[in-house]
Amino acid sequence: MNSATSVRMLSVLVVPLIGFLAALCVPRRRPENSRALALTMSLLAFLDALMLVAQFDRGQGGEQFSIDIPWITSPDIHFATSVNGVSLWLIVLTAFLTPLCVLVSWRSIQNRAKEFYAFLLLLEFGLIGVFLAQDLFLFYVFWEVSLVPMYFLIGIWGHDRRIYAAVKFFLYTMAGSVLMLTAIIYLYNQAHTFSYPKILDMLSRGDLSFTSGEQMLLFLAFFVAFAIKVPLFPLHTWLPDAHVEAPTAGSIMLASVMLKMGTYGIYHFCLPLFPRAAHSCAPWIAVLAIIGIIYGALVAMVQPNMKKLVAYSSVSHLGFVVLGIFSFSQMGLDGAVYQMLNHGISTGALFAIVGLLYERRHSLAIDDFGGVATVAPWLSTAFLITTLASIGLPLLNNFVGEFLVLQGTAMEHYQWTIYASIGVILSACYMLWMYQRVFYGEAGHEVRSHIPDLNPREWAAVIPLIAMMVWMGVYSQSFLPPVSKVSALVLEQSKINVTTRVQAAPPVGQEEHDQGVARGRGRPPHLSVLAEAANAR
Amino acid sequence: MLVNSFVSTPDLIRFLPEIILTIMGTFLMVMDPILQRRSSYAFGHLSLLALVGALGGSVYAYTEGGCSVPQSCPAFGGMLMVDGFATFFRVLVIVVGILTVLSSYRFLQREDAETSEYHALLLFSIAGQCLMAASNDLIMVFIGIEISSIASYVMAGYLRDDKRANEAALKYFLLGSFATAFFLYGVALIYGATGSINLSTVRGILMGPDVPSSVFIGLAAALMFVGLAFKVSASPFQIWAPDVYQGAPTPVAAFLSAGPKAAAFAVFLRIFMTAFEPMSASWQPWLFGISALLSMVIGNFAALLQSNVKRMLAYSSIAHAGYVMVALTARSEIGTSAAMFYLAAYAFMNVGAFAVVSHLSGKGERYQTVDDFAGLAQKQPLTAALLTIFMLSLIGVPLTGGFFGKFYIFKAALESHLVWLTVLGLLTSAVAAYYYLRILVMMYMHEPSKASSEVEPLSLGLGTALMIPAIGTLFLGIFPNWVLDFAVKSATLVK
Amino acid sequence: MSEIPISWFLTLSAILFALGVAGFLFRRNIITVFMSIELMLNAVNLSFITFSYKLQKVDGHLLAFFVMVVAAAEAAVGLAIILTVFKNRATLNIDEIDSMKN
Amino acid sequence: MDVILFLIFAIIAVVCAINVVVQTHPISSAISLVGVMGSLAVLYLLLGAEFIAAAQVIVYAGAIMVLFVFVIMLLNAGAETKKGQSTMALFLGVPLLAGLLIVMSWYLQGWFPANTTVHFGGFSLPALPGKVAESGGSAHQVGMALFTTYLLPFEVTSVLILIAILGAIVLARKEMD
Amino acid sequence: MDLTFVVISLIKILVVFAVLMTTLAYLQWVERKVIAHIQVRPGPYRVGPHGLLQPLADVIKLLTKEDLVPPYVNKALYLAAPFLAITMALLSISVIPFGPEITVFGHQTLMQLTDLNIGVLFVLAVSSLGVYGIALAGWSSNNKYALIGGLRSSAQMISYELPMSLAIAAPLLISNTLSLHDLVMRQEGSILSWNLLHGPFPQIFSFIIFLIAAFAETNRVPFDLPEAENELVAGFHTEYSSMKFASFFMAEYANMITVSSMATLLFLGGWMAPWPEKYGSSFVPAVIFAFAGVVALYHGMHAARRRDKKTLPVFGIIFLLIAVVFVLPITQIWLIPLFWFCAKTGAILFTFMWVRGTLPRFRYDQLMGFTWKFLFPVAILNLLVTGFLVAWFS
Repeated sequence: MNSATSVRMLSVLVVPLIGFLAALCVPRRRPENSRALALTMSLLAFLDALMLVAQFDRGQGGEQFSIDIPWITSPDIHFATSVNGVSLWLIVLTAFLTPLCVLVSWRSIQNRAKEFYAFLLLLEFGLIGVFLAQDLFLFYVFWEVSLVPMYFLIGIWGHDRRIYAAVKFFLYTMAGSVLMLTAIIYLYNQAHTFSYPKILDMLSRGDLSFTSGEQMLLFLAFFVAFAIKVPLFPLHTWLPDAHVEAPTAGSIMLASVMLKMGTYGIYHFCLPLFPRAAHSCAPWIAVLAIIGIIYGALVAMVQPNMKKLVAYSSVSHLGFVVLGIFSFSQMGLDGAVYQMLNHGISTGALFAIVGLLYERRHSLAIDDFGGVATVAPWLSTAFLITTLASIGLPLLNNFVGEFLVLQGTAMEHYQWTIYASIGVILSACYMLWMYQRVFYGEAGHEVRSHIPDLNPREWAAVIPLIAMMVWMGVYSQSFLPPVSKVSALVLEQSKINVTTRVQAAPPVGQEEHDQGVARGRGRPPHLSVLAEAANAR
Repeated sequence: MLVNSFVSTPDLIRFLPEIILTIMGTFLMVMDPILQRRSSYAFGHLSLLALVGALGGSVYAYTEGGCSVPQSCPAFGGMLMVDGFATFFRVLVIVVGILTVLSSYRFLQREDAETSEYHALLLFSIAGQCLMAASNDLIMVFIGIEISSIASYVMAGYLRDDKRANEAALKYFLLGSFATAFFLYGVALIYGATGSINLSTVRGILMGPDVPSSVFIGLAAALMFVGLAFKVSASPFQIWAPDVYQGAPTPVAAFLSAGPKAAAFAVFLRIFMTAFEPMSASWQPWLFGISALLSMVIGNFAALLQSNVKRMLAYSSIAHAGYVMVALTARSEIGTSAAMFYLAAYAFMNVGAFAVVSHLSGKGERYQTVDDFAGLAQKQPLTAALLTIFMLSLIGVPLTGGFFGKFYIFKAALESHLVWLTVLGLLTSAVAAYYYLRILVMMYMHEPSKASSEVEPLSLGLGTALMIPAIGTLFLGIFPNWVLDFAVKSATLVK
Repeated sequence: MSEIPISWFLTLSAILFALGVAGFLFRRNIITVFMSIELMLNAVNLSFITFSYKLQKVDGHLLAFFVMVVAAAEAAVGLAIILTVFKNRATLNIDEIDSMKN
Repeated sequence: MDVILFLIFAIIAVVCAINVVVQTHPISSAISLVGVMGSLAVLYLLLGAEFIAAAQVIVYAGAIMVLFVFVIMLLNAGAETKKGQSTMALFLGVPLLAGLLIVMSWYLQGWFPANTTVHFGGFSLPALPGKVAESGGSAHQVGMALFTTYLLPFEVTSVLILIAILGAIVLARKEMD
Repeated sequence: MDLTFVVISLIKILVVFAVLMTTLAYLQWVERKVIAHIQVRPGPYRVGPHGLLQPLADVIKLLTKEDLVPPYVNKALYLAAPFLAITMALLSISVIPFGPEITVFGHQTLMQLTDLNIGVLFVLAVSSLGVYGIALAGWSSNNKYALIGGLRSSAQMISYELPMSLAIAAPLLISNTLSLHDLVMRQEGSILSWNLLHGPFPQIFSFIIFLIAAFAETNRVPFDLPEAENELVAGFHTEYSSMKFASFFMAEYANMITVSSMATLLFLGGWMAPWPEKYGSSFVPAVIFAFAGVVALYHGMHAARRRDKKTLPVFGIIFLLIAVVFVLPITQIWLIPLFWFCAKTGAILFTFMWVRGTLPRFRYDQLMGFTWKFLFPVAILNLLVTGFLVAWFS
């Protein structure tokens, strides 16, 4: 990659920042200007992201568009960014969702619109930064920067218990991230660099090594920070509050992108840096993930509140992602990443539509609805498609991800798959039940008088999401190849200790497993087959 | 003129900032009746002028005094050491002084208390702190501390008819003097053990063949630690801080929490990193580590319970002293530069935060509770935004000076294998986020209170006093290089 | 028997210092508390002078001299502060001066 | 002789110091403190510190303590009413202080063995030019050091005093204008 | 320790004490006489010739009066205060030299109880402790007049101590010593080498400042605010009677003697004669006493002075005898310096009385303003100029 493209890549990061600063300068009296500005800037950023995709060499999974500018000299900190097959899609996802968020918030945010859009753009900046950063310090900086606007989005424009939710969100994340900071500093003191590629390089060459105790503690420090963000089962309690209380745009960004920061972190940092610790913790984490899947689904089922239901469904879905990652198989990792993207789209869409409902009815309680389908058929249709996608209906996006995860896990631990599958079934239950209660039945007076169908602006927000669901479900090949390259690399990097794990693995699965690893190095031949199979269904 | 071999021109150049400040302070006192009639702002303008002059003076002393080369800058026969370290802290306290003057304009007018004495005392106090920063001899340290303290005692009680201010002055004074006595006893023991009070000489003796009993030195160090820990409000000697910061007039509280504290830490570093360094390996981590831990825990947890913002900031200031203590526990040059950097960042964010409190609190400082901040963002978005920057910096969110300072401190601590201290420190800082967030919550997420409805528009002086720290905080967070390089370069203390 | 071990002086100094600390901690009258501080400073001065004797150097005397000057300055300011406090509250009991605990 | 002098004045000092702490009335404490200062002045003489002894009486007893007495008279403050209300502090503090003191004295005996002793007139420094040999703590010796080595602290101390004056005026002035 | 040293010291102490007590008693008599003559009246005349035994009568009266201790006083301090006052007043005499080093029975000794090389500081130190007596007396009496008197007095004494110390410092710069003995020795020569007139900067201003401050320090008119009878019912000693009252009284006079001697030592060359011995200064006392004796005899013989017929000749003879003693070589050596010392001190003491007889009292704020706004700056200026000139010429 030449440096010109590298620098242009930065525009995807810089445009939201410029947007943020510009939004601060827009006069407060004209909220429509803020909206227009936010929309323009986020669309620009999306265009940039698309350019990125266009220029991304998909035949090559590794880091591309690398930029390395020295930032601070004395602790050697660089402004080092690059894009790989996974972060590429996450960046696109972020850039894709932000304009939709602007659209969704068009009417609902009247109070202090200027700040709202400024924070939204700042959030986009932080999130994209997180996925771009190749310097651990920089990563941490973006990690925290993304926290602040989200805090304000929840706290200012949220619902009744917004303050509680915002503070809880902030403190949970903060508590986790200080641990990560400790680990990062410790890492630096050992490696004398924050550069992630360099550290990996040193690890692989053996210039840098940790005792198993060190590795375990460092792994846990990173992992806890990420797990809080994911959120993994016992650390998830902030999430329902935050999701429920956030404004629609906040919920979308939170569920669709912010949660991915955690899984991305585990995938991108935890595994390659501390493979041994990751392997030895994997069973425990898998157990937590499975508990999360089932627990999230069960709790979702009894929620009277739509947003809360969707929030708990996120806990459940993210469990799949974590499970996939800790399956240590090519397919599992691919599926996990794909599931991240899917979840981003489908949950984003769920929140968006729930937000539209709220805008109309000013309530989130399922009991306040009923018969919406009769008054707003298009809205209902859009919601149905999203629901089905979320359930994991074939031809829609979630199916591919879940299938890959379950398949990948099954290759390693059959039992895990069984338990996880329960979650899939349960998700169908609670989603469809909710759909039924909200959209079917007798439409009450309130519903009749207050719920019009989609207007053009809302169409503009919903259509792209549905299109993406279908596209990702039907032709996953447009997305998966770069992902699987990166996954293979991650597997490779965390391989060193596979041999140690092999001894512990049950003898039956050993052969298969070895094959999986062997295939993982190259372009796995079976993968396209699988994907096609999935599409065909 | 008398020609004295003990004073030379370079000596005087290296002493320039103090000279400028003292002369202007005296001038202000003398000019009181003349200026009072002309303009009520004249004192402020003059002291700003003096401070800017002193700022130039310190830089001049550094560059032209031949001090940029380490270890070549003693003045007055080794009484002072005008190296980069001293210059760093001199500039720091002078900048704090400038901010204090700027935020005092409106305050003094509001309280109807514009006198030249306020400014004269401020200038003298800063002169004392400059002296502390440059002292390389315990007697100069002592006199510097006293100059700074005595002026501060009076400033804390400047509003004589205010009950809280009286009380603040009294407590500050009693505990400050108590601390000084401990410090002096330590000095006496050092003098007895080594026969010298010059830090470089003491270091030489401690490294030499005739090393005095380490218990003796440790005892002396502990006594001096007690004295200085009082001055920086580190636990377990922090009890005075909340009452004093709460009761003192807000601009003064801002000054007290930044200036004397920074200077006292400068002294701390000088004494413990220069003089005691050869012998401190066995006890320093314990002494400082426990104090750091206690400060962080007590400061942060007590701050959680406060409803008065000034009191809350006071407890937070205790906690921040704890963070700097962590850097001191590291006993390394990195630790020294981390402490320097952190103090710079801390000065900005804390003075800024206090300035906002001063702005909001209104005549007679009625509005000081967290609830009074409600809805400030709607009434004055700019003020709220600036306070947000300070709060985020105090929390330690990246891209602010507070974060980078904290990062650098804990990096130094980890390098010295203080893992437990680092983890606990960072966890307490996560706890701290809660009470800082309360203010943000109030400002942004509640309807305007009486206080924020009544708040007057930002005056030019206060606006500047808010903008400078805000820019400084962001600058230190985004481009820490320059300050950090200077700190690292000058952290090589006299050895 | 006409010579006194130097440690006697130092012990005396320590005793006086400790008494000063005790006075500071246990007394409630502000003025007495302040006087306890003066007692501590006196104890320190005794140490300075004794060490000066031991080292046969005059520096300790200078230190003691500066301590005295500083003590005088402190006394002036401290008593002025005590006066303002008394004017506003009409009490000198340190326990009754606590308007800020909440 | 020296020992007797020392013992007499040391005992006076300690008794007066205890009196400072235990007397309930501030003025009694003040007078006791003057007693401590006076006996310390004698001990300074014993240690050869003539100048400091005189300064001790002039500055401490003659100026500082007079100021104290003056303020006590001005405020006409009565005896302490609530005394040692914190019994916990007393029970904890006194033994702690005493313990520290004992440890410290024990160490002091160890660090300064009995052969380092004080006798009257034992503090002599080399005679200054143009002077006959005199006690090391004479005004001359102290003055010479004050205006050479300690010139800077001396000058800076003047600023300190200026601040003290200014501060006292700020706090005690009749009204703010 | 040398036994003879102890014996000599004890003797000296006894002598000085006896002389001092007598002087104190008679100073009172002298003052009454002087004031009386200023006011053109005879003064005490009944007890003894010319009222000469009046002090004795006073002593007897004070001793036999009832010693009242009012019920509400703070007893310990009430009793301690006069004791403190008199002790401090007498203590400073111990370093005042009345004459040069002399040889008595083969033993060299100073005409001084002890020569400290910080003598000046000692006097200052002790006199600064004198405040306690007055302050405590005022406070412990538990009487508002006494309290105000005590407060005024302490404030006044602290305030005037500053210009006084500064005024003392200036001649010390010229003499370059703190020992009172050396101080005088450096003013040897003639009147022109006294500090009053000598040096790069003659210390006339210092002398005047010192005198003014001395008036205030001793609570004398025109600075006798603390004991202003018509305002404060005698101020700090309102509640005192009998010997305790006498103690304060004596302390005041002892202080007068001390400050007068200090003025003599510092500015007027101590026991030095105003001109060198070779010009006959050593015969001045003899001549004066002889003249006085002759005058007394002449008047005693005069018919008009019938009442003094018995006393004046006796005095004349005594004076003549003293004149003889002054020319005897054995006694001359130590009596001449003593004479000059007493003469100078006496002159200053006379000034005290003279002022008391002529000047009215200040108002309190005037008194404080005077020292802080005028005396103190002038004293500083004087010290600065002196210091500068001394440094310039050395």
